[in-house]
Amino acid sequence: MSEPLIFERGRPGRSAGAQFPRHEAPHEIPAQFLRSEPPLLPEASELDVVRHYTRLSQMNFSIDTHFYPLGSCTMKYNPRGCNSFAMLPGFTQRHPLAPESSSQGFMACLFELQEMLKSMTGMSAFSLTPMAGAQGELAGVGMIRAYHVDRGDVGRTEIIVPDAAHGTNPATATMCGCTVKEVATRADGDVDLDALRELVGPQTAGIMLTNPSTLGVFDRSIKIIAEIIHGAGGLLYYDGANLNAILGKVLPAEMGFDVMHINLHKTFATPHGGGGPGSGVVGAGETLKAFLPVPVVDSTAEGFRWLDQSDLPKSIGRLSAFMGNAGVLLRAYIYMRLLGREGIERVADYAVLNANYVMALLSKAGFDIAFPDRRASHEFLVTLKRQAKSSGVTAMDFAKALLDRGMHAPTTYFPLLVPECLLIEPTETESKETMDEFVAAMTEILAEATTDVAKCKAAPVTTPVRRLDDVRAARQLDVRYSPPETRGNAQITNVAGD
Amino acid sequence: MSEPLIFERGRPGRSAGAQFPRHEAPHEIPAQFLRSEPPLLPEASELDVVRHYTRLSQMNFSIDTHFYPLGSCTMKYNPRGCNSFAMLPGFTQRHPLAPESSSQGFMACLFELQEMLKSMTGMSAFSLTPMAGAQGELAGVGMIRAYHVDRGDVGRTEIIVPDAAHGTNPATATMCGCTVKEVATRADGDVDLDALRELVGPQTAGIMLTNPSTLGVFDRSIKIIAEIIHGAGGLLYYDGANLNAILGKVLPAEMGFDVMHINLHKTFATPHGGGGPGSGVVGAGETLKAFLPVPVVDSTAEGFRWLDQSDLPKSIGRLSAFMGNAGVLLRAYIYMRLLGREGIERVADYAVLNANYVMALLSKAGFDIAFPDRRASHEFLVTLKRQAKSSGVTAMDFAKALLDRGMHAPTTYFPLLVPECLLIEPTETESKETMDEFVAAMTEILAEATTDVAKCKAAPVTTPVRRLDDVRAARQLDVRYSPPETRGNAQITNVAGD
Amino acid sequence: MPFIPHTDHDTQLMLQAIGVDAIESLFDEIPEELRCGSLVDIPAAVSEYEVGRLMRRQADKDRVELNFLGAGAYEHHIPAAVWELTTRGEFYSAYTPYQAEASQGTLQVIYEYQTMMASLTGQDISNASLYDGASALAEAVLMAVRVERASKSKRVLIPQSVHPHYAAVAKAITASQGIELVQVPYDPSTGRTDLEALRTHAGTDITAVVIPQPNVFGVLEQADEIAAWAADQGALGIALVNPTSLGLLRPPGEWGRDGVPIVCGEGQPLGVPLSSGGPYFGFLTCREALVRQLPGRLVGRTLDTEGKRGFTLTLQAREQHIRRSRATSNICTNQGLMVTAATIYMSLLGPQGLRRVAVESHTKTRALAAAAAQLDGVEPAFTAPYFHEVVLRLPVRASAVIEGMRRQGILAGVALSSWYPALADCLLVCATETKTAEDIHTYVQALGQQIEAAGGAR
Amino acid sequence: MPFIPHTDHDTQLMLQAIGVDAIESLFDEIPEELRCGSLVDIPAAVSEYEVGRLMRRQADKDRVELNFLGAGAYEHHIPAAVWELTTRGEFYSAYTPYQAEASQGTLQVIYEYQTMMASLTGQDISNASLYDGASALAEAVLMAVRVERASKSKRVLIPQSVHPHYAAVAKAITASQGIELVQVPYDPSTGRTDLEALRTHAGTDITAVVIPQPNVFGVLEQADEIAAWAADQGALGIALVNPTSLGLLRPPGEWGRDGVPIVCGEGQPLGVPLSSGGPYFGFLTCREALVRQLPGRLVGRTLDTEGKRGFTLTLQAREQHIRRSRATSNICTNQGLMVTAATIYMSLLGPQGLRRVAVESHTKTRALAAAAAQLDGVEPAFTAPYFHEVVLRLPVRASAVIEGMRRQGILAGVALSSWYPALADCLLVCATETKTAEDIHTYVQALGQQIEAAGGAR
Ligand SMILES: Cc1ncc(COP(=O)(O)O)c(C=O)c1O
Ligand SMILES: Cc1ncc(COP(=O)(O)O)c(C=O)c1O
Repeated sequence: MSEPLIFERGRPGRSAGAQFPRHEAPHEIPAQFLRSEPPLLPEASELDVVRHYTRLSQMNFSIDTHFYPLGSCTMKYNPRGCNSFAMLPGFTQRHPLAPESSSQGFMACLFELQEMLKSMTGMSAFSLTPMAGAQGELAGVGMIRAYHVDRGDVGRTEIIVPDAAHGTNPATATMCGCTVKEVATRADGDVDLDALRELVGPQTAGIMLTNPSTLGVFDRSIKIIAEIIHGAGGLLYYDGANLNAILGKVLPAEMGFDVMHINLHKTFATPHGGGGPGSGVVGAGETLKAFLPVPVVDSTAEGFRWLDQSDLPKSIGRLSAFMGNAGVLLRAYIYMRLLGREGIERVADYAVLNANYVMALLSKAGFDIAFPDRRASHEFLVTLKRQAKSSGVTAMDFAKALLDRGMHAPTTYFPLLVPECLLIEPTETESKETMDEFVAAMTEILAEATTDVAKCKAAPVTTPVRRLDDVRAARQLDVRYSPPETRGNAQITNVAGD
Repeated sequence: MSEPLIFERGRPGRSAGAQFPRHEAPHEIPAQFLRSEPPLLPEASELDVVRHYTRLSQMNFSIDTHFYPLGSCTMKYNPRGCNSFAMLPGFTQRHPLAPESSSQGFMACLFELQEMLKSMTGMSAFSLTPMAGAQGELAGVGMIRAYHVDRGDVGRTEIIVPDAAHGTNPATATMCGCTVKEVATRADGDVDLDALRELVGPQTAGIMLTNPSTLGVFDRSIKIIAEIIHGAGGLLYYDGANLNAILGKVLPAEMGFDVMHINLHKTFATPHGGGGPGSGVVGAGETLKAFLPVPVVDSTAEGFRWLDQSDLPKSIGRLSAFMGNAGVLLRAYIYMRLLGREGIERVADYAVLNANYVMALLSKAGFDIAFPDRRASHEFLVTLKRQAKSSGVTAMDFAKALLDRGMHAPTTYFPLLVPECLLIEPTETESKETMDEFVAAMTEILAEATTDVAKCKAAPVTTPVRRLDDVRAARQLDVRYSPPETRGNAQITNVAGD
Repeated sequence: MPFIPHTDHDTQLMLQAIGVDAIESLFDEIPEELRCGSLVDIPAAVSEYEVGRLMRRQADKDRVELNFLGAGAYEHHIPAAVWELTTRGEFYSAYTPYQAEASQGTLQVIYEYQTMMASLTGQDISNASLYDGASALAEAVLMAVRVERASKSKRVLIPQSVHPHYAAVAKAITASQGIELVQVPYDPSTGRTDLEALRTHAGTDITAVVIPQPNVFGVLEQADEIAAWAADQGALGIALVNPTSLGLLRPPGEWGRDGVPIVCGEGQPLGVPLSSGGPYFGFLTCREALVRQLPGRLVGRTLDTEGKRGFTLTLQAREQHIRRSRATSNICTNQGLMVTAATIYMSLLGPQGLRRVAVESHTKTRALAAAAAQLDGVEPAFTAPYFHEVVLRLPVRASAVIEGMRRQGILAGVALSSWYPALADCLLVCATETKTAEDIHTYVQALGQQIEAAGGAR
Repeated sequence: MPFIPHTDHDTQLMLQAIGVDAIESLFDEIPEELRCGSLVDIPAAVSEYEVGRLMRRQADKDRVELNFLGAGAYEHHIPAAVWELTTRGEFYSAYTPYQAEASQGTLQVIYEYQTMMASLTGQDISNASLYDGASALAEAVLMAVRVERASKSKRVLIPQSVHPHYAAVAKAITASQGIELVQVPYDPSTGRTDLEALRTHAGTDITAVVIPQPNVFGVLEQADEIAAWAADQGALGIALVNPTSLGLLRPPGEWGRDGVPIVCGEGQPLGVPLSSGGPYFGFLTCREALVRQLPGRLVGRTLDTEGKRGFTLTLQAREQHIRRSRATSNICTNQGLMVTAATIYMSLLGPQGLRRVAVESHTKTRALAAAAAQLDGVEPAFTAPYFHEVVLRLPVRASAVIEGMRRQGILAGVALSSWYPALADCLLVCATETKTAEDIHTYVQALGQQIEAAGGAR
């Protein structure tokens, strides 16, 4: 299965004639503003385009076609109803600057979403604008900094991050002009409290944590961590990427967090779309709520209205041109209404049940669990260090071998802390049979790793391409197509990758 | 690639809980009416269902994924816009018995459709109710019979049908209580006029013809045929399945036809949907229009209204519970508006160009064209009699070998008249490149038919299954799943197929 | 050129390859005098944007708030997944699965569908669909006549309580084959088929008896009694059923002593939108012994050359493309895509969901009837139990309230006068699981107002 | 249980396998005192049917007939195929293409997208998207500062004619890194950036200059002059452009003498619905030499072990998951699905279609401006040429007509008072190719009526 580029399908002069104005009136834009050459866009018929992208789509794994136990990503089923209703014409056609008087339907949904988010986190207020987890982090750390500055405490520029943290945490701290201090993890998976105590001081702005952590365990000392940070004058940021494991069990505010984001595209089933969009709504407790980004929705006697910088003067400001990823917010809102209180309380139960079930079976099958004495949260880590050493079959080989068995691979090599690891997250929407099939596949590969190393290394063979040459991709950088006639100079080569 | 049955995926007690009422009130239907055992329906989660049917869909060839040169079927591109707009809530939610006062939007579309159909056929009136070509034929032949009976000419019960006709033609004649008389085809593909003259008489109700015929040629003596039939007191039925070849070139009424159907799912690009639905709208000239099936839409000063049996007392009556395949009619209407006059006039040009192009190339490549001295219509016939004889490679083998090359097979073994035939219809929406690829594939198979017969016979190998055992399917009839525990007696076996 | 990919250059190359100068030459076999001019009466092309706007305007004209119409087409919740999956290009734009290896998706869907329909109706075999419920009834009658060759009369009893449109279609389609459809009246007090009247046909060589359940009034017929009587007469029973109801009601395969051997009906309630009447799909199921007379396509499970399970069309010798004038029917194109939708719908609902929909539709209609009966002069017209439709007798002509209620955004129901002159004051109303208590309240209030406006008591 | 497939039996078997009695035990590592009670403030579950009805009600509240709002979000025709394809499950429910072999569909789409955006903007390299246009501007500023390490000031000139929301976002995101955004005023008569004012910054160590084209008023800036001046100053030019306009207008890669090396903007006009402001997508393209400082994902073409062409994420060492605190940005999840839509949109429109959309949007807005200028006291506020938005000066406060026109079903435009107090009588209006002559007539009529109602002349 392979498919030419859409540029290779087209022909000069061909077009999808029903899709643009049939006539072109003379325009009056002065010549100096005009482009001399048309852009390199495909010249294709509508059928060319439909067939091409339909075929490309079939080259993907996705939740709708495959089990997708990608740790830290919470690839749960994305209900179709959420999409249909979020794409009702009244929503898709609403202009972001439409007056409040013709926005009450949309604003009602957002307001209720804010309220539900408060209930399930214990936070005092939410702003829905951040467009992904990382932007939620940017908002949160920005708020922490603004808070300190607002109090005149300008020297607090250090953000503490566990060594197992997701890359967005340290990257965010840097973007906020902070210095990153890494805190170590103990052998049992919890934060090293002694190390933490040594890191804190008057320079500490705060800490970024996810709990359960990226190691798939719940940090039992969270209350002590909060005391240490708060005691040092810092604040706690909760990276809500792993909320699925504790939804309805623990409120982040109760653990001592002052500000947090939630990845709606994880916990609340909005689609990942091959990379995005997401939503990283940010919530804050009493200390920080004045600093939340704008706009937020308020409910008044006259209806819903937007609160902007003039209403919230301490706000860190605006993070998106309009209202964040509004359509994602609607999908999450619909999902929450479908789940309801009962359903939301059930999420963690079954997400955690599934993870512990797979962990138990894999353990029995002879896999090394990274934290064998701990409960799995909604995910858990397997380490293939032993296999890599004995037979040379790595976590990457396991990942590729799973593709040949019709299952997406777990997250590989993250967190960096655990060598040759697979981070496995089944999510609550997968059935026992599917997990049993996964365990069977893993077991089969484990056997193959001793009997047929070459086969493991050759995988995948059933996918549209075999293993790709990443080094070549970086070294002979080719990031856009050039038509044959121009290829000589336009093709980019030899930008050394790194 | 294979997928279990949905029944094998489910588990007792599992359900897609968001999809039905959450509660069930006590009902008051007496016990004697109630079923004692639940029906065998899947018990599956929503994700199970979505994943299952998404995966099944990927096992199909379709226009959206493959070139589909299936003769007589006119597998042209089905524009997505036609689907989106036909599925606007105002249309999908309209109840068929809604009063005329809340149906003016829908009725306006149907009325305009009737008018456009009249323009492009020369017929005096159209009824849109027939739900496929075959039902259009039923309507038309029924009208012919009703006309004769209405005149008191009750002995006209013979319908003449060419030997190359589509199976629905003779089958329809029988359903209308008529006897079928086959008329022979001459070597040049046109109807044998002498044979025809011998068939007609006072018993002749009429003739059913498609022109261009199913042999892919335009019958040049159509005017003479009309004279012969009309002269004998019969009427002419036009099977519009091949309208694509003459749209905007010849009006069926001008050829002498008294009544006709159009397969909107062919000429007007409504989707075939894996077998249907279609639409076989039926049009009639002055002689027969009073007999058209009801309802039809009329335009009056007060708006559009339905004409029913009371308005059209000679009507053959009602052929569907409501208004035929209304949604198909909307799609065809939208398509016609998109094409417009210019576009409709262009259809035949390019459909015929494509067919003649492929015919010319295949002829050069060494294939035997069934009617080499004739122009192709929108389709043409290749005969592989020579190959079948010399190497044993049949039309069926060619068909399967094409599947392995990522193209759907042409129609095979139809018309029955031409041995080992492939009926090839590219349609106007396919590009030169695609047809060149098809010719290359055919040429490759032709070579393989001499060098590697075994490979030809083994094809297809890239499809989800290899060639299937049709005899077993008929002999050990298995047309429904039985769960393992009941399999013993419920499975049906040994109904001899035929 | 919308939808035509040819560049001028392509066209030139192609003409060269063919060896002609112009496209026009390709039509040179058509006699000159037959050639028509430009289709001037057809409007000029519009873009997708323009046609979209036009269609939106037309569609918006026909929107109503609340629909209480049933009478053969029912508003049920359709899960969003149903049509998002059904309109995937691979289902939507595929042809009939004649090339089995390239059509396993569609074929397996149909096999699953056949399984579900057979079980729902209590039969052995389901075909792959017919056009709609009414034409399915016609085909069932034709099938019964073929099966019951011993009966020379070709007389088929059809209760007056069968949907009049269905009876009309059955007549239009079967009439020219010399089949006589004989009506059996309903009992004006119960709304059921009058068994006394039925029994007057005893011993008169009846070929088949149609048994609607529920009937057009929503009323539950004495299906067991009718089925048993038909069997006694040596007549084939043909059940005409609502598939939603079979989530709750006893399937025709279990009616009477031995069950009814042919079942047909309208598949629309199973996930197909109202859509002005179509495309819907007709279903037809039967006993194993009757399969040779079954019209329409059938999918069977078999093995491929490597012994792997696969699906293919089977027993095609019944069909027009093989048997031609001696086929079981002329049907070719059927309603495949609707079957795909219905299969996905039934998979999502499952036995529990379908039952819930049936029960809730029933209880909502009962609630409506009860509330309406509080209005002066309004009462149920019939006494027998009903499924999810009820006939209300009003103190005014039923047609008098329809337009007023429509202006209030409510489709009130079907005024039965045009079908049953004796029921001129009767309204056929349907509430399904989609109606809330508030909707029912809105309905009854509006009904009261319109009765008053029409001169009836409040 | 909606979306959870576990039967009681499954759960029991699973608990057994784990070796615990109850699900609750799996949470036994969580300190008891942290456990919360039931989430009583969250409403009970509703079915898909119920939520659908609710959402339809909410969505219907916000429908309007005619929308003449632009200001960063534009209503264009979106071919039906775009979203029918984009929402196919395989695109919609896939994750970031880290497993390249299982993600060739998404990867090839992005590669095609990169090609189109690079060509449209006249650059060498496009990333795979950022969140939206405003945050793309912020990232472009950060990128410029990283590239231009020689410039110590971290001062970036940003015209006042940049969309105020964009300026606000750039400020919020870049402020804590010590970057100073210095505003450059616009010429109140032309509506363009005041070149005199710009030149006052000459020789002051400017790191970069933002050049909007068209600017927030729809006006075409003297992009060549600004680009050339920036280059003279050794400052990086950052173009902020509307992608539709680039179907017609000269790409930033050709501005000034050597072109501008960084281009960013909002991708929404390329097939993404208005949707209340998101999800949209930001694009960012640059010259080859700058690729190491480019934030966001990048897809490269390479070969597989058998020498077959394939696609994979590349130069990931720029990104947070590899470089962590030293990454070019913290962005991880981007706007992939919107890029899919945009790629399909651009494929359907092609160079000819995109140009037509640009030209027609321009001429429609001109027609509106001309018709509006027939009203007493209404005139274009600026003299410079514009693309597809125009600022109209009214004889009344602009905000005074908005609500009245809304009640007539028209979104009239943006009253500029809250962004530019000096422009209190100015309305920013946009007509795209979606507006007909009749729509424009309707608009101008309504505007006249509302001006009159607000006390202005007619
Ligand atoms: C633990 C953790 N934190 C943060 C993020 C960043 O979220 P996003 O990708 O939405 O920016 C992720 C996402 O992968 C994550 O897994
Ligand atoms: C020549 C011809 N006539 C009639 C028909 C019957 O049309 P339908 O399948 O719509 O009933 C067909 C369809 O295949 C056909 O090709």
